[in-house]
Amino acid sequence: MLTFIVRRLFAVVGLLLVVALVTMVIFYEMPQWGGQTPATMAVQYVGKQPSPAAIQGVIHRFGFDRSFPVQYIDYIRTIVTGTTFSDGTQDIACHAPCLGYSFRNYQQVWPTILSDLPVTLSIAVGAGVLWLFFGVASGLASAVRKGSLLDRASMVTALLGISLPVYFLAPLLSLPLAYRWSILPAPGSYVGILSDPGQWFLDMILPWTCLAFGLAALYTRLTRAGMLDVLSEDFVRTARAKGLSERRVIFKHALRAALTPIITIFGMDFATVLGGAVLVEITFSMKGIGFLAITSIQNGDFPMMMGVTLFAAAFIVLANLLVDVLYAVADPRVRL
Amino acid sequence: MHKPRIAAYAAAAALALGAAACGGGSSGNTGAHGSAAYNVGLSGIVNKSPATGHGTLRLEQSSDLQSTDPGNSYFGADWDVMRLYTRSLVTFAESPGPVKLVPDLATDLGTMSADGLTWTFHLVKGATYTDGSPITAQDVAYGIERSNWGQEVLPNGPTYFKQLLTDTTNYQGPYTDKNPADHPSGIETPDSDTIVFHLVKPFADFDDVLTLPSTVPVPRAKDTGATYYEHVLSSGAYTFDSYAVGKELDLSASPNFNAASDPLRLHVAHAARIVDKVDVSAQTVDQDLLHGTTDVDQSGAGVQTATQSQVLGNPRLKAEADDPITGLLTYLTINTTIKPFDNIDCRKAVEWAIDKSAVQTAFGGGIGGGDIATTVLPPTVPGYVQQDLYQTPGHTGDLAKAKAEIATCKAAEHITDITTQVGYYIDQPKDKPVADVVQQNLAAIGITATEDGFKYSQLSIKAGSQSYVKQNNEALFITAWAADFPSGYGFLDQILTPDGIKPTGESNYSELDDPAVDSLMATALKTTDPDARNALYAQIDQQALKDAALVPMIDSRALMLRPSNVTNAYIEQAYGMYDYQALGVQ
Amino acid sequence: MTTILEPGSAPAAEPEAAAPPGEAIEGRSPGRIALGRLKKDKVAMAGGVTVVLLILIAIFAPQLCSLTGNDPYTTHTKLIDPNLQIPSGGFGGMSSRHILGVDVPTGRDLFARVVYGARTSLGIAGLATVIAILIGVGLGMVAGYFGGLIDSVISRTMDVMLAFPLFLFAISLSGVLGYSAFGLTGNALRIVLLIFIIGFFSWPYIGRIVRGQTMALREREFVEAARALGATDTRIILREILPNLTAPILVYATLLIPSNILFEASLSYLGVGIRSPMPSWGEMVNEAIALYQVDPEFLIVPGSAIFLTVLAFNLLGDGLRDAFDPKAGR
Amino acid sequence: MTADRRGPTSANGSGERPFLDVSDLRVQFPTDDGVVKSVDGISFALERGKTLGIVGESGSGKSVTSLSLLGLHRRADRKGRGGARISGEIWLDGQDLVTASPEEVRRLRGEKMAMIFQDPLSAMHPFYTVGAQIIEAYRVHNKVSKSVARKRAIELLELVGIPQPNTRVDDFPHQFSGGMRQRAMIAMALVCNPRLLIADEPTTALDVTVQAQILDLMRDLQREFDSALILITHDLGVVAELADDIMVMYGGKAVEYGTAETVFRQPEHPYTWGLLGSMPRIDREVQERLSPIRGNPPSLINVPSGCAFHPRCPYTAETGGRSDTEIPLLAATSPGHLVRCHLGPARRQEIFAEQIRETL
Repeated sequence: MLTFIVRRLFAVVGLLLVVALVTMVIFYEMPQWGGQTPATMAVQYVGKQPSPAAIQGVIHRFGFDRSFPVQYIDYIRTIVTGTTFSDGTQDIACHAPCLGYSFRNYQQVWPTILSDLPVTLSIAVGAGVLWLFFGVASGLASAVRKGSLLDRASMVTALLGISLPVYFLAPLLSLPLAYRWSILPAPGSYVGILSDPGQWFLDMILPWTCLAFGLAALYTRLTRAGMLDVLSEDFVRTARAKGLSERRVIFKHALRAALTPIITIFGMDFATVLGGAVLVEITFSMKGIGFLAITSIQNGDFPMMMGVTLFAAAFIVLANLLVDVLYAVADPRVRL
Repeated sequence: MHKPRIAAYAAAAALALGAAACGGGSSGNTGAHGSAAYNVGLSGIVNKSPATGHGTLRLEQSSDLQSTDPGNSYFGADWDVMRLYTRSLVTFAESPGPVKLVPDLATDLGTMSADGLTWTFHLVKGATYTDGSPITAQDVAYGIERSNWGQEVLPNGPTYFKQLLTDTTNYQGPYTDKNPADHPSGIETPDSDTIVFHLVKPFADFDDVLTLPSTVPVPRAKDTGATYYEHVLSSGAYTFDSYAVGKELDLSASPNFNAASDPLRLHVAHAARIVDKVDVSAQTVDQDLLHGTTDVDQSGAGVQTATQSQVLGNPRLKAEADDPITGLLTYLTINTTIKPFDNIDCRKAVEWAIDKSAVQTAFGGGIGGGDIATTVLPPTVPGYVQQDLYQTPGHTGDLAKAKAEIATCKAAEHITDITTQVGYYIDQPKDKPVADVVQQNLAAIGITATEDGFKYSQLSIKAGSQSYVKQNNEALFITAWAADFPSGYGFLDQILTPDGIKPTGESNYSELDDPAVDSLMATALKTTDPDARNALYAQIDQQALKDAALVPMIDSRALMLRPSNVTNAYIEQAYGMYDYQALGVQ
Repeated sequence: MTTILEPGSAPAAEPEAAAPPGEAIEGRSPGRIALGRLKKDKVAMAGGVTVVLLILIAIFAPQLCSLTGNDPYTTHTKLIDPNLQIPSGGFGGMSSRHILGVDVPTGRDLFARVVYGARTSLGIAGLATVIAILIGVGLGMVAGYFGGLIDSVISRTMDVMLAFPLFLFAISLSGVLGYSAFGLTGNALRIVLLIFIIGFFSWPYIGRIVRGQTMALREREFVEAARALGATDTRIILREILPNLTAPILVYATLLIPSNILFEASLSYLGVGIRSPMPSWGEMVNEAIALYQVDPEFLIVPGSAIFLTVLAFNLLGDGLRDAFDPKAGR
Repeated sequence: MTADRRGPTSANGSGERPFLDVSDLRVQFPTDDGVVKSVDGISFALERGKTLGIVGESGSGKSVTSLSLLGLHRRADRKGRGGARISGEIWLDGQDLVTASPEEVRRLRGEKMAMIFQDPLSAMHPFYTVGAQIIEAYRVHNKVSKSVARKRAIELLELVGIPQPNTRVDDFPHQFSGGMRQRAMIAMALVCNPRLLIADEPTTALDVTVQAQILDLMRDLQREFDSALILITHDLGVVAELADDIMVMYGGKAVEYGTAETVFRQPEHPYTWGLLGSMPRIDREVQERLSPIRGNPPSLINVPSGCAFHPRCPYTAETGGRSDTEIPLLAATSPGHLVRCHLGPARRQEIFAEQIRETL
């Protein structure tokens, strides 16, 4: 187990190095393939009347004047060891994990991401609970009562769920609930859980629902398919042959086996949401990681966007590792 | 200068407000307790109250400040907020209606030498920072130096002083040249109360320039460069308590403000505290205004379209709203050097082809968008004269005349097809529909124009780059302009004269270099009589339109709310939004 | 690394009797059996008919629009109330001339825009799916057939790609290249970019499935036989294995299209995809989202277009999957 | 149909109902492609201590029969959809299982009747230890503490011959070898002393030496517990070892039913001959050729008309066409020996004696 984790941690680091490489290629090399030059890229970061010296300064600051491998190694080294940036007047210490410094809004990338994380965390945790619970519950009920009215209703709902994009569902729900009847706060309202837990909960209901609906639909389908598979397994028949009650057969034997792959997928999806629930955050104007990603892209804030992407990737690969370990714990056949 | 959010100045704007279709507010209610009604805040003070140090004034906005550093922001809304915690040499009188310059840190509006090249100012006695230390002329000089010559650290603010003042030593700015003894030759501080400016050419509007936050004093010892925005040393009536990027700015009434140094009572802390929440979503700002959980939208951008319908449909809400002209002109530039638009007939065809009425609707209509513009100068800028060189009924354009002009042009140029590109900012949501309308209008006269939307941050490599527009045949550009400081020169010079033609970072997107315009401008700068000067600005305006170098389209308006608990609310025309320094809460 | 539920691994849901119902006796080809099942599946057929209809709409968009005499670009600002910024007369400006109303603020015909938007959405999603299939099937077959080092390289690549925050990457990619690059400009560039980005990010899913199926087919008798007869690897892959992959490829292509439609719509909604004036459903939602409180019609038209299209493809895809492999899914 | 519902060896003649008495059992599954008639009217009886072997190819309905005895089919709803339609009678120890409520049948399962499944690896839950699964089976029907149940589990594991049962009890199924898993499976089935034990292909997944051990074990245990045992297999060799009676099934119907002795020595149905012919026998010196039955098992949706075996039967010509139109009856040739065939008993015995016996 320990050697597995150690080995996998190496793989995680390797994977993050690849992600960093790809992100750097996207932001530093792609524009040049597309016909831009270091100067035209740099000029977006200087003031209104860029002097050649200023442009040169920015080129140097971003490292456009170095070869790509050198830039890449510098970037990785900076993450590990931290560095000191100069903003012209003074040196800014950027401690490890130093993901860089945004010259757009004069903020360090890492603290900015951390300060936006609570919003995304709020969305992810609440929605995660909702979609896992409702997805598994309705998928389970559907599978157990296959062909029943309940099954058909939940399958139709699930189909609607996977076909309704968040940015269409959100207005459909907000219009009556928030604007017409004022039952819930209008989209865009957000307070931290620490400052006002009650208001936080109310503010989060719509984002949670909108994000969870589509994913719950997916999980309903996954759970139902998984349960149907498991219910036809020999060991379920054995359990019944032993005279166990149906409830015990379903929950202790079938669900236990069907849930394991679901939890794996849940781990991945949850991690993806933690790396930024982009559509929900944009639709509800919530300043989380996904919102940060979009504004960074719109502002051409490359260091910020690279940091966000790397951060999101780290969540996903770590979740992957965690899920594999959990899988080994859940399934005695898996040996690490 | 490019920042299309800067408010403008008006000398005699009241007439314009009355004339505008959706304007109004000519009742001029300045009574002690101005009753709330639609557009009353344009000309009178609503809920006048002398109370000081009372309650918390809550501001909100959907964006963040560009910077809280007085030397590093080009946003009019930021400048309006800065007056809460800073003082500049000159500022605007605290009154509704036409803008009036008044001295703030200076004792008067300055003394100009006979040759017009030297301006001398004295500082008021007893002015201090919030920590009690005295404000000196050296601090004012340093503020100008850091913001104008220290662009490598503070890139965002205006740099007029660098252009206007002599600089024989080629000063490198305080961040590169760390020797405190070095200065640009154009600024002298013979003693701690006196500051002398030496100009490169006569400039009658110079005191207007001193309203810029560049003249806010900054002690050299306290300057931390790029991070100064985190703890600005307050010189105004409110102390700068804290500012968290993307979260909020906190101010509180300063206990150390010396009212004696402010004889005009420009800096009165009506509220005990001011909280400015930033990066709140636009919908939330509107909802909070409607529900009374915030007092003012600090961005001054006006309510969202959805909220606008709600406000206009509800008499109670409408009475708490103002719809001022913001001083921002949205216009279409026609590059006079790109074929076939170097031919004036092709440009005139465009002038006739644009359906300004459709543009107005696309831009948000008369209330949320603005008035149809027929001149370069907005009604709130001195020199404005009502005229319309390309008059058509209902401003819908004249297809027949446009087609005739285009035919003439095609014949002269020996071409059959005209294709071009029209640039616009995609981060200005109202510009995109305007581009769609313009594209359709041009298609109607046989000009194929493809849209080229780009981000404001890319301006200098797109429409702001001469080589880009020529290589990509981008003769047209939809942009907006407002004066940085209140004068016709401030509005016209950069967009109509060679001063604005640069290989990159240009602002004269028409690349208009008309000797007639240039000589009129030179004359105006030497003319000391304001009325004569303004008449010259009006002539420049006309000449540019005769040249068909640009199509003025919309003078922006924004519908703003002032909830009933807000006191002393009125529109400061210099910024085109409420004067935050005057606001208090009941 | 990631666990994807692969189809076809499920044992029979019913006891032995139901296992090969009718398969052996009449000697019908699996494709015909599947078609027969599909025809009985009314819901899937409804989805299929809708899909065909949508494709026809996309192809004949100009003819369809000429019926109402509108095109997606002409502005009708007179139909907009300038102050309220909603279509005059309510109901989103619906009239006999503008049967679905007009957009705000320029008053373009919503019917024409949504019809032309079908071209954009289906075209981009369809071509992206083709790219995903080409890459996924090609690499999946090569990995599954040859195994060994080639397999591990390709499988690792797929694993790595599935561990990427793909949506963020897609946003970055489409956001970083501005107006012109690679000799293309404007929406032409964006279309090509979107097709490649979406296609490139969705191939690993197909690749995994194809790889697994190829590994199974490789061991089958007819492949052994072909090999014994001296067929080249290329020939075996193309003539023996590929035809047997048609069913899963068809099913997953049908299921990939709706997810690609959502992908394109989401990128356009976020402002990094197709841009006005070119009609795209995601872009239309983006324009409408600020106004839905006062003009819900403007949002509902493109939103429903996305919803119905995705739903139709999902229904058809589910039906196809059940028809080809009744044990999976249901 | 006309079958004597008493088994060949259980004709006790006392008029009492046998311990297990199945009469005209039919099991049908409606599917999209038609109704699958898995079991089409079979009858048999079995006393405690006796063993019945049910033999047939896959798809003959033998496993479906056993699962319906245990009530393990999901029953169809009132409209006859969504599960198995079951009719007929299954009397176990005086109680009809077809009409009993699912809950009543559930209580009998594991306690009065238990089943040993074919593939013990898939038939045991991979996530729970062997011990836990046996303990669970015991505690469903016996209100005892966990430690008591654990003792019982260890006891059973020892009984079925698992070495070091008190440590192996905590192993997971995948940690057992195939033979040990089957032993554990048997232990699980026996934990409540069931009086009816159904073994569905109990040795198919095992190699030959282990097969023999398991069969020995089952024989010993059946004696010890005095259970009735139903042995379901396609392998006549297995039945030969254990069974008292044999029922041969084809296409959902019984085609031959008699004592093991009779069915092995005087088989009369051509299908049984085929089965015997395809059975390898170690006791033959010269192994010429195994003669497999030609053709495929019948579809249970579109059962061949007439005799279901006729497409594969070499003797159809002798029936004068009746075999494709008329379903033959299951008729007694001798007391306790039932055969379903259009050929007359004399002709059958003749063919067997002249053509078949020597090939076996």
